[in-house]
Amino acid sequence: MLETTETVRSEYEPVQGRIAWIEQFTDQDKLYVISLPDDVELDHDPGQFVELFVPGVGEAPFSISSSPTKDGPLELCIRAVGNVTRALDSMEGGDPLGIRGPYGTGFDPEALAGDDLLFVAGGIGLAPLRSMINYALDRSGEFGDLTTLYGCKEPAEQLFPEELQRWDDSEEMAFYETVDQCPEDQTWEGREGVITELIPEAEFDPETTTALVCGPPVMYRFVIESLQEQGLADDHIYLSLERNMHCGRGLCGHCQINELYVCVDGPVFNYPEVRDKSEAEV
Amino acid sequence: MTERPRVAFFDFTGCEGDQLQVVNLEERLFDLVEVVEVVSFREAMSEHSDDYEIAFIEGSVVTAHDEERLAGIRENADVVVALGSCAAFGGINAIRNDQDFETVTERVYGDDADMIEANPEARPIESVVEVDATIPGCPIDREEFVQVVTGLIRGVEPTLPNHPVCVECKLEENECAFHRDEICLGPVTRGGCGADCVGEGTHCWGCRGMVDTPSEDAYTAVLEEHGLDAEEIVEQYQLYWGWQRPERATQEEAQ
Amino acid sequence: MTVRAVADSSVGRVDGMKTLAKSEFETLIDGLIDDDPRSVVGPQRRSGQYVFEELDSAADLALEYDLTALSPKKYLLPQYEQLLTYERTDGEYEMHAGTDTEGVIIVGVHPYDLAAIEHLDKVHIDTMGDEPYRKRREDSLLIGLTMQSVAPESFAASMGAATTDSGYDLLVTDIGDRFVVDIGSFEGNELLADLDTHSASHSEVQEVRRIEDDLRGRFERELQFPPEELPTLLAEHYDDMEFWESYAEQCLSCGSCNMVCPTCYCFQVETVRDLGGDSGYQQRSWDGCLLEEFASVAQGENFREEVAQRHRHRFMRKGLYVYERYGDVSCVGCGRCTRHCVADVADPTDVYNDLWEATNA
Amino acid sequence: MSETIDIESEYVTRVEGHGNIVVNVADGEVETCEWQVVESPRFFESMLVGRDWTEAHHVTARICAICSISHTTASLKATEAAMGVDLSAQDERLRKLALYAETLQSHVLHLGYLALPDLVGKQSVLPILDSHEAEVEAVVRLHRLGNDLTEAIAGRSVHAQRHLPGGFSKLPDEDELDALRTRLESAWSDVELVADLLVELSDELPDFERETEFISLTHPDEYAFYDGTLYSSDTGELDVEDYREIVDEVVVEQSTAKFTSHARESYMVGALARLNNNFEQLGPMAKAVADRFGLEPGSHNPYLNNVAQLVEIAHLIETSIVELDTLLDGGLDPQPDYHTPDVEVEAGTGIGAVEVPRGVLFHEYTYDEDGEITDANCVIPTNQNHANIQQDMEELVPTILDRPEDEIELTLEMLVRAYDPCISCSTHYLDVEFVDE
Ligand SMILES: Cc1cc2nc3c(=O)[nH]c(=O)nc-3n(C[C@H](O)[C@H](O)[C@H](O)COP(=O)(O)OP(=O)(O)OC[C@H]3O[C@@H](n4cnc5c(N)ncnc54)[C@H](O)[C@@H]3O)c2cc1C
Ligand code: SF4
Ligand code: SF4
Ligand code: SF4
Repeated sequence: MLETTETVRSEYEPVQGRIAWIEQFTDQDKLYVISLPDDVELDHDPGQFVELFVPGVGEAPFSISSSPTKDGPLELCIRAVGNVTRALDSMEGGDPLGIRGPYGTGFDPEALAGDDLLFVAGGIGLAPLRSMINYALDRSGEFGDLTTLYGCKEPAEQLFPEELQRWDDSEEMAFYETVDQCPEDQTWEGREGVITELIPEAEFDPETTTALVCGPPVMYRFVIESLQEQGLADDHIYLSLERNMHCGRGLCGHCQINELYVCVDGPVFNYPEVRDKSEAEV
Repeated sequence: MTERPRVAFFDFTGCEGDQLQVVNLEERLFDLVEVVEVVSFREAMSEHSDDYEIAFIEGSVVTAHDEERLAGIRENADVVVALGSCAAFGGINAIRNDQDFETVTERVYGDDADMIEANPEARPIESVVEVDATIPGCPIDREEFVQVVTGLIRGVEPTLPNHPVCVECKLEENECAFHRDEICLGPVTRGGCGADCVGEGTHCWGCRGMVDTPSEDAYTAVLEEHGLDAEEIVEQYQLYWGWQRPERATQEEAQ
Repeated sequence: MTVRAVADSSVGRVDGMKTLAKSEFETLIDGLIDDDPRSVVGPQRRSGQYVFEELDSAADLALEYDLTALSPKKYLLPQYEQLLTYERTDGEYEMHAGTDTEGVIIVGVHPYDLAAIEHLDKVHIDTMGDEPYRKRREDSLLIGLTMQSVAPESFAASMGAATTDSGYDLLVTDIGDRFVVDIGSFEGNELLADLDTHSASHSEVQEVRRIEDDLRGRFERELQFPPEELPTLLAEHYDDMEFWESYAEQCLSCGSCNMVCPTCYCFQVETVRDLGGDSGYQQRSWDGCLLEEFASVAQGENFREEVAQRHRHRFMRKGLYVYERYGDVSCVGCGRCTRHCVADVADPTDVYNDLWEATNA
Repeated sequence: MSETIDIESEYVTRVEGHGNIVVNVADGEVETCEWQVVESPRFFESMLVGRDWTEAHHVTARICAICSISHTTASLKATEAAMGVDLSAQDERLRKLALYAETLQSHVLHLGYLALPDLVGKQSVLPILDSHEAEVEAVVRLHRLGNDLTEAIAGRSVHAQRHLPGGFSKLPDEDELDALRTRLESAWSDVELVADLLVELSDELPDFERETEFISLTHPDEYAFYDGTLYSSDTGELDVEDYREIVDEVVVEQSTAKFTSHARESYMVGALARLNNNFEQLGPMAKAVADRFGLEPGSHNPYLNNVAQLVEIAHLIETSIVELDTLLDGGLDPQPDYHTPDVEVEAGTGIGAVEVPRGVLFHEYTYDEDGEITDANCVIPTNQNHANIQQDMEELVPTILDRPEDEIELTLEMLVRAYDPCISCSTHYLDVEFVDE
């Protein structure tokens, strides 16, 4: 939990952070690097999120995209889709904003230790997975083989291009990438097709592999089916889900999937936890 | 949006109650002109300029001339806001939409009816131009207006509340009209007003328009349960929704 | 400083009971109105219904009430509340949690509402920690009241909430010409210190028991089965969409059932800006899972788009989901949702009994 | 002096649409001089047909927001007359107070926000704030006072919520009324401030007189607003029942709003008409204000309508205090919440005639036995003044042809504004265009 050396703050009171710098990936997506006050420590697990407050506009949840293995400012990769996110889009380095968190149950590196990890990221779903991917790369000794599958709609929507290139070049992780399709005005040498098509191609041992999946709602069902076809057991699949959230702390009710609160029990779930809940839409 | 956006107010066919609500901000009107630059506002000033970013438009479209004028405003403005129910969805003006237009003009102008140029239907501005934001209400709520203006300055797209009036009515602990053997449009009317009319001792008249997805069948059943016949039910719907309801039905059919 | 009642033997039920004259009770309340810095609220008649409202005098108390429009939850978790204020000066933001967290003295709370508050305490204090709620709650006093009238919509007896032996600082029972008072907390005991009270006699205690027993038989509605069966029953019918649709067809999606429920605590947060532009606040207000956009996210996906899904969610939440998290069935049987549903499809006994019959027919 | 003048002012009017001033002068001869009302018709009289007796006042409030209480009041009186509904003395007093409060608000708006800038030579009230801060603040305070009093009684100042046929759905809060009474008392200093400024600026009011007929309500016991019989300065008392003959509405070529005439080609209604007809019944403070401007019965300068409004502002404050005292003395008779007055629905016709900010207003409805309207007629003061504006212009224009064009323009605009023909027409956005031929 964000703790300052001061007395305990109300959970709803953010600390003021500052945009250190911004990196633009696409028309809609940017990486926001946010520095926190010196006396504040963000002690997070990969897959956890923060509530980010833009005064005068509102608050919204965002996955922490930086890995806890890396010191320094916090990184959020954010797509401009609504009020808070568009307001962020028009902000600049140095601008103040509020941060509270980290919240939720992320990936548990200890539980995953020793496993081969298969990351399946669709679109902005790469943002939360990146934290765990970099964690695994930084501590590769703790895990088995690493594989990342990444798909986005078209080449122009690719996130973290330089980092993807490094992953692609890396010896420590297998990396596969696809775009749904390449419009005529863009160039793309890689493969075209939906992300599920990468799954049979990737080389992994279903017995020793755990899959970590995040993407748009429509993606889950197909990816899970495909993973099952490859022989992956249900409890070898972890999903990071998105829901509406107004508090991030298990109270406001918006993120509920049956008895589960995505903000405290998730956003990362082991597939069997949500498998039989039709409203989970997985 | 610039730091202090240029703002213009325009009125079409309506009672100008929404602009009056802006004047009725009283002292806060002077705060308003600190945060926006009002370049046209007939109710309070004589300056006028065609250089503005936000246009607030009050009233319905009733004549061909209205349509032209509106198109011109749309061209000048970055953001067009429908101010009040007449602009937002036709409002009271559309009561006559289901009346035979010849009869309508004759009733009002008798033998001289043919001197009148007007469209057979009163329509909201969105039937002519694209609308970026809507502040419904007859009249608008002053606080809602302030939130929309301050929001636009911060780059916030105003979101229309999409819960029915009943929600706020419960929060205010009003006694439900149906418990008092009155009819109330609250269950299918867009909230955001604080269920004010119920609080003042009457019932919801539907002035903020319908919610996005009204449970019309369920609601009609409730009205029948309370003794209304089909004609009376339509009359309830017609008070403010003479344009909106048929339009919704057409859209739904198209889907 | 927590004043929530505990099963403490020192203020145990029988030997802790006192009697006092009705006029003494009025003296107590009027004294609190005059001297206590907190506001004193209680059930009062307002047109065709009862509401909890600030008291001008003990004489305004309508202790004969059956059911108030909203429950006293509104004092602990207000309809609208400033969660966070912000103000910008020279490019820096001052952000502060809301401070309006003063407690309230609530007089005349029926057992089902006490049960509801106990549940809210469990969620907001014991488990999730909601600072504004905790502060108000710990600074509040609850003076309970044994029901004198039973609302026709109520089924509190079925939910085990027609009577209670916990959750109050004091619990008052009218036995005709006097009140018998049960003391539920240290603070409750303190309240009685300056009053003319007597230890309740055995027959007076018996009279309280008789009233309570009698009360449980006065409910017009009931669950046809013990509430402990609810979670299993609901779980079995999760996928029975035909059933949920049959109710949803008549539902207006108006959210009234959520708004009036004493155990609902979902909320939304929105920004309210000052006209000047540099300051404002985050406002939390009650929200309802029956409302169309409750579970929708920014890019248009709505995870409970169908009314039937939302209708199901409400009943599941009351009888199954909350139970799974907190071990409580979160319906206390007050009957408010039944009373306020214009379409007459919110009655939990209808829904739950229908399900029971479907399973056991 | 310009030999050729072509004035075409296009602007939006209220109630029933747009109005233009068209003046065409060739070789020093006035060829056209027209007050044109080319409106977007609203068709309220047709909209009312088929609506229920419980809704007529709700619908007609939307004719005009600035005088929505006025329309509500006339509408309710028409419905009550048609169904033989009596109002309690208390409800009648509350109705009056709401009407006074709205008239106060409307007059302050007109005088302070719209007319004053003309006299100070500014475009709006905003720049006046710099030179006359205290006065502008007084105007805002008075405006708010009118609105707050309306709100206390009607629930809302624009489109009343509590007015119902036969009474009110909810009674005002007595403490609130009491506080408003105090504010009315202390409003005198604000009235004084505005009066001082207006006296100082009174030379700016054009000196133009044209004899005309003044029509208003008159009442034996009070300065008539809420009730009374009709009175003409030409022909004396008239029967409200005969209002249709009196207002004699005609549709004219240049206008889609109807023009009216009575004893002469045109007549005037509004503050000046009321003041001329009922001067003696003004309160002492109001008379004192009138005295400062030398305003007396028989004033035929339409520009003095603004001054008459100030006099009425003073009167409304005085008389509201008296009404409040009567109401609060002994407290309000209680009524249940969500009150629905007893009304026995019956077929019939009724007329509601009320003095509203801009003059006398008539609503007349015919109901069938189900309480549905079968026929409706609304005669709005602004329409009654159209013909008089036309006559004024015809007489005024030839006398000012020697002035610079922008001065002619301003003088004509100020004339229109003096009538306060619903707020939109009287504001400054009268783009008068001069085109050289
Ligand atoms: C755990 C979690 C992690 C997320 N991580 C990322 C991330 O790393 N990068 C990224 O770009 N996006 C992420 N999102 C999605 C992001 O939260 C939404 O895009 C954002 O809330 C949109 O807010 P807005 O104000 O811009 O949109 P608007 O459309 O203006 O507002 C949407 C409305 O829905 C409410 N709302 C609450 N929660 C959500 C939600 N989850 N999605 C949409 N609306 C919501 C808002 O409060 C608001 O009222 C994440 C969501 C969750 C739940
Ligand atoms: S009075 Fe109307 S708005 Fe209020 S709860 Fe009843 S139906 Fe809904
Ligand atoms: S169940 Fe009743 S109260 Fe609840 S949303 Fe449906 S209609 Fe409204
Ligand atoms: S669900 Fe209905 S009966 Fe149960 S506690 Fe809530 S309002 Fe009362």
